[in-house]
Amino acid sequence: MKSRYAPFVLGLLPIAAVIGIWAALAAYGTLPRALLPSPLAVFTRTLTLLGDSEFRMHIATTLFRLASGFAIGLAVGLALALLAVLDARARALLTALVQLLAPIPKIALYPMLILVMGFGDASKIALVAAEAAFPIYLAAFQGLRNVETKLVWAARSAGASPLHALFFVSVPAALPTILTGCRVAMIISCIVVFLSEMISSTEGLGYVLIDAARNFRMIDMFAPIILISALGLLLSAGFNMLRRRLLVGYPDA
Amino acid sequence: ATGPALAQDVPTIRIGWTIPAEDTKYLMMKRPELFPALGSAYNIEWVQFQGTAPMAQAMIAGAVECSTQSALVLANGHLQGGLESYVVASHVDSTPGHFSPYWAVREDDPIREVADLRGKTVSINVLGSGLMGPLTMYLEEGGLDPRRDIRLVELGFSGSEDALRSGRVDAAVMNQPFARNAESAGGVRKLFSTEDVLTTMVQIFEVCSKAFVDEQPEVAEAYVRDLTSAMDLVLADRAQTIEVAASVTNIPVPVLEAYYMTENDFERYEGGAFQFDALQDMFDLYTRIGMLEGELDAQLFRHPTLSAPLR
Amino acid sequence: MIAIENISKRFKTTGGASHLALSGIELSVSEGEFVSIIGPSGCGKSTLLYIVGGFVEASEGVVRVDGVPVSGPGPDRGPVFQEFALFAWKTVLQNVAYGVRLKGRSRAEAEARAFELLRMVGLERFASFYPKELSGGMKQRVAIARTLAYDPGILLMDEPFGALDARTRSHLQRDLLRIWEEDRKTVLFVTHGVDEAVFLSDRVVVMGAGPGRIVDIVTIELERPRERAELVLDRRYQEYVARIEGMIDAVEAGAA
Amino acid sequence: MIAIENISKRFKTTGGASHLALSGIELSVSEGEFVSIIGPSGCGKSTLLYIVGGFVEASEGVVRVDGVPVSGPGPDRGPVFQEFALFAWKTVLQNVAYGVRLKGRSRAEAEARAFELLRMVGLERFASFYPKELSGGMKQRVAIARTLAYDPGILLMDEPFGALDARTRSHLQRDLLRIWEEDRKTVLFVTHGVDEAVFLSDRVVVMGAGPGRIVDIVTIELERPRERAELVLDRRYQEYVARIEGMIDAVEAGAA
Amino acid sequence: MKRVASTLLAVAFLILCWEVAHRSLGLAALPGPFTALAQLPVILGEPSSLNDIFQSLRRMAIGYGLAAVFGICVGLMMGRSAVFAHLLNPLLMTIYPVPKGALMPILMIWLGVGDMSKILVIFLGVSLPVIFHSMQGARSVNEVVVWSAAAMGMGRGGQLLRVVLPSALPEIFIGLRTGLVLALITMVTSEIVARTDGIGNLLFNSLDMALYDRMFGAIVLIAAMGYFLDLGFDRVRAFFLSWSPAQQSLGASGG
Ligand SMILES: Nc1ncnc2c1ncn2[C@@H]1O[C@H](COP(=O)(O)OP(=O)(O)OP(=O)(O)O)[C@@H](O)[C@H]1O
Ligand SMILES: Nc1ncnc2c1ncn2[C@@H]1O[C@H](COP(=O)(O)OP(=O)(O)OP(=O)(O)O)[C@@H](O)[C@H]1O
Ligand SMILES: [Mg+2]
Ligand SMILES: [Mg+2]
Repeated sequence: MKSRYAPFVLGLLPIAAVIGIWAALAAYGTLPRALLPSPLAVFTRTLTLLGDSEFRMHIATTLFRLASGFAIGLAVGLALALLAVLDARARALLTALVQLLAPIPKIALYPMLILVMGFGDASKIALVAAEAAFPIYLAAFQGLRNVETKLVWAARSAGASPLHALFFVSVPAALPTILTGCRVAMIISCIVVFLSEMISSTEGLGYVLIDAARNFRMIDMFAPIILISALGLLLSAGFNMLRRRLLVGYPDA
Repeated sequence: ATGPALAQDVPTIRIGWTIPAEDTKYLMMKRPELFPALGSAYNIEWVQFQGTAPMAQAMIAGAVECSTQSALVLANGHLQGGLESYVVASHVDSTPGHFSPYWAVREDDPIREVADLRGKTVSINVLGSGLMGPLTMYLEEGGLDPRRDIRLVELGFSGSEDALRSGRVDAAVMNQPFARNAESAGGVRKLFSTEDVLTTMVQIFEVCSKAFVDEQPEVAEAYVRDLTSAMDLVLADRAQTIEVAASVTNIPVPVLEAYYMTENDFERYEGGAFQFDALQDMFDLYTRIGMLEGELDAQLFRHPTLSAPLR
Repeated sequence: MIAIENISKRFKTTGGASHLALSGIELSVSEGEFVSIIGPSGCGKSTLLYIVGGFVEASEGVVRVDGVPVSGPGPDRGPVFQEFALFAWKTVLQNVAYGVRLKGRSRAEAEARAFELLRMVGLERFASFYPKELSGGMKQRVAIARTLAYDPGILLMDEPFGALDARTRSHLQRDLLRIWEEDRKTVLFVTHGVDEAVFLSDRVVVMGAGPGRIVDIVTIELERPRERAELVLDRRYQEYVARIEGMIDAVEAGAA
Repeated sequence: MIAIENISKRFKTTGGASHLALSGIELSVSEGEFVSIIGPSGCGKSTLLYIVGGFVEASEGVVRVDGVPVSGPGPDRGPVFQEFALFAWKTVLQNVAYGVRLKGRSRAEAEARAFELLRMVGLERFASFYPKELSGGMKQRVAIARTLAYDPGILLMDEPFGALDARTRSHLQRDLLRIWEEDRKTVLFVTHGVDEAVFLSDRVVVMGAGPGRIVDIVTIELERPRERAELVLDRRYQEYVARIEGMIDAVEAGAA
Repeated sequence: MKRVASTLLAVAFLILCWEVAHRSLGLAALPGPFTALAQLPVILGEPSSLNDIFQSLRRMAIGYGLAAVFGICVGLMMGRSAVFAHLLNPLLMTIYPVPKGALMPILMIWLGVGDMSKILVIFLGVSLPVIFHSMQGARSVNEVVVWSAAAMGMGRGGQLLRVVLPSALPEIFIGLRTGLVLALITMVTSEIVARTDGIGNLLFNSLDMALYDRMFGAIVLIAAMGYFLDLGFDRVRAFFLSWSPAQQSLGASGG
């Protein structure tokens, strides 16, 4: 029984260490108090804020944007990768398009997105989707192309159409890689949703953060940061569970 | 502009700046040869920021010694962030007879007065920025609650015109140089100006941290002297000022020509003299409408000697 | 009917060299015929099977199945690969049921058929195992069962009994023969066992290396059904084995 | 000397079941002895070899090499795996030279040694090929050469000649025997060929399945050096083969 | 040849979409493609812009290089050791989602407003995919291949470097490619808050000044940089992965 919790404890160690260093810096460091409140103060403040319904609304808004943006990015990234693997002409075009579009910082286009899609959720979701789609596309495309060819041959011989072989052989075979791409995209989505809310928003955790920063309420700045970190942990745990579920039987699971 | 042998002994100060409208600094950046002390008595490492709030944070963090500031950020930086600093020179202000930021609506829009703004979307450069003060005053005088009766969205000055014309917002805040572009293109009209609420507003000014001023008074003094003479040079030679501003901001010269240093531009004071009274008025306004917690004395930011003009 | 017409295959290697793996292969296999291919390691047996399977394109020549040129894989030709190529994410049962389901059978039907074949290869107890949990020989048996399950008209088998012990091997040889005698599939069977080849085949193709080519084709005129125990005592069988072994020796001696 | 003391191995399967692959294995192999292991597919031969190699931990029991318990892999025990396990990113030559270089030899020395072994397995012409460009049998030969090249004191060979044609196989058997006779390595040799086992070994271990266990150990008292052509005519050899085949049949019949 | 053709087609397609969007939206914030392209010679003609580009590339190269080395090492170790993965995974997952812009005030104290903080941001952006893809690559290495090396007497470190690394290379390159894209993006965004020099400075200053032609010119420039970096990257990848079975015979598998 003890060993079941060992990984969990192990994972908390470095985090505890970071918090310890933080506490020490806040207590004895030379940093201005205004810049680095103690962890205790931050955690109590975060708890207080969590009790506030308006703050919880901010959290809900951010989560909604994150989830829908990521979902769209996932769908688009996967669909395009499948298309690129299926069709040689689409592949040539998509490869070139991705090469051209991927390195563009979408954040620079954000002001234009606002004008086209408004100040509300749509423009932020679009931004998250745009940034999430690329890592997923790249991972899925490369993963699908690296699939052991004899597996596909075996399926095609059994009468699988190219499409069927793609979905039921190549995709499962590439699943570990695709999931890794999703994991990267997930974290990028977290960053981008905050960034978009920091640039222009009237609600969401990113707004809470930037509002606190502008008004020099450092402690309120830390609360959203703590929440993003917690969200990262939560997503990671969920992701690992999903991975274990999906990758039953895989040699590397 | 300095020999490498000399550079070692010369102290370097880090100065935060933004665009636009800090002509004194642009001149010091682009024409250091006009300032004998610069490079011999001290050196400057220029660090550009986006907005005054990050610069205040950088000053609190000790990452820069001096920076451009605005009234509300300065006050909050002091009250919330514990920033101890002095205002040493003015950059630009809004005064009667000069440009003041204003809110514009579309020409054909039926919005005529405050009450018409109910339920409309209004833009502001930064939620909780200094312009929030005059806007709040204006709305409250018309019986509107800025939190409930309008939808306030954050949109940088540069995006105002587009957002207004495309109908994304119903009233947009205008500032130079974007105001002048919008005016010349037509189709928009002024709804109300900050001038209607506050006749004089200090817009941006130079601030140095107390720690720096106390530790290196000679350097600080040399810097303020140079700011003073820079402002004199700016006011003396419009063509040069425009040329320098254009090269820093990349705004085309004709655009600047059209308004720079005219009555449609902000006021620049002789020698960069700073109006502490106007700052006090603004503090009081912010306190009254709750944007500042408690009274704040503008004299706190006044150094007994170190204040432009220093000649 | 399979008609292999003047097939050559040239590989470009990573080193930049070009390697002639097969040259001028001519072979025709009639419907329901069991043909074994035997030859030294690296002479191109697998490559030839891949070309017939439609997985690899020939550099020259064409393969026709019932007159139609092969342009890709199809459910008429079922391969058993030397490397097994099992679906790692499926259990043994799901692997074997896969091809059957593709033919539109219900899940229950497919699994019943899969169980039947797993029983045949002696793995019914391992139905719920994943491939990574199997031994080499067990993987090979799953691969065989998977292909037999969906009942292709032509079988392309690449050393299917290579990793098996003698008893399991002769079991499966017997079962393969039984299946073949029942519905007379066309079989192309690569092996290293001369006795196996003679025991199973109508004809044995002897290949040589450098470049891969057909050296000789021996027609095995032994009655069917064949019974191993009887056959090993049969003079003709012994002669066939000796003759083919002699040929291979000659081929390899020539190559070395 | 290898002492395998009361080894058991239990696997947890993905399905959640637990599978006893080996149970109570006791075997000791003296220095310079050639021991073959033979048994039905899936009886745990590979697993046993992995445990001796130190790649897999036993669930119970201990393996000692010269009295020291095995706690991991080491260059004293050289494995040849059933799956070849070549380094895909290295050419054939680099694969074979790798272990030699690890022993601190210069590049030139290592390559000379590698060429020597490639000549032995008949692949000197393919030195610059990458593994993906080899046939199954060729990969297997590279794997054998790679292990022999770095000259481990103990060889752990898992069906090393499984994918080879008869001639190459007997070539390599001869070469292996020659190497063994020269410096008397200790060899644990898994095979499915009873004749191969008898031809090569001092003792043949017969394993049974369900769970994997040792059924019997046959000591082969044939003089060395052995010559294949002579041996096949030797009555004692034929008797050994028949006896072991009978044992395996009995084992498998019992299991079925 | 085919590659050039499809690139040209893609460029034409993009320009078309752009032009259509420009005409139908009628926003000043979205100038037409040719107006933007006309800015390219202007931008490239300014010595200060060239310096910007150079500084950005320099920081990116440093950040990317450090992240590649760090990410591969950490990822491989996490992939091969469960203890390591359990130890580091939660920490990484708490650090990575935090927008670095929010931490700037604190980072400024430790690292200043110059190169260091920007390189750090690039480093964090790039190391993220590299770590996770390396971890995945190390996980899926065929155990028996590692055993072969271990049996030759190779130590743990050697196995990681000489066996796990090359085996995981195809997957690592997926991470490095995503990392390259993120490097460009973070390089630009790292220059939002504190701007000294760099192409992000060029971009965001144009944005702040509503100089949209120039801004889109800068975007085209960044895209072009990305394109050519990616092209070079592909060469490198092909060189390192020539041995990989997955790199061949794609025709048949593509179906
Ligand atoms: N990772 C694993 N998880 C569960 N069971 C396993 C695992 N690895 C091996 N087994 C089981 O252990 C048994 C022995 O496997 P092993 O590979 O040792 O057999 P073998 O004697 O080498 O067979 P073959 O001659 O077919 O290679 C098999 O029944 C197999 O299913
Ligand atoms: N992708 C490739 N690139 C270069 N050469 C290749 C490639 N695939 C196979 N070859 C070469 O083609 C020849 C034939 O290979 P093939 O696998 O068909 O042999 P085989 O007869 O099946 O041998 P085995 O009995 O050992 O399996 C070999 O010499 C091999 O080196
Ligand atoms: Mg083959
Ligand atoms: Mg085995």
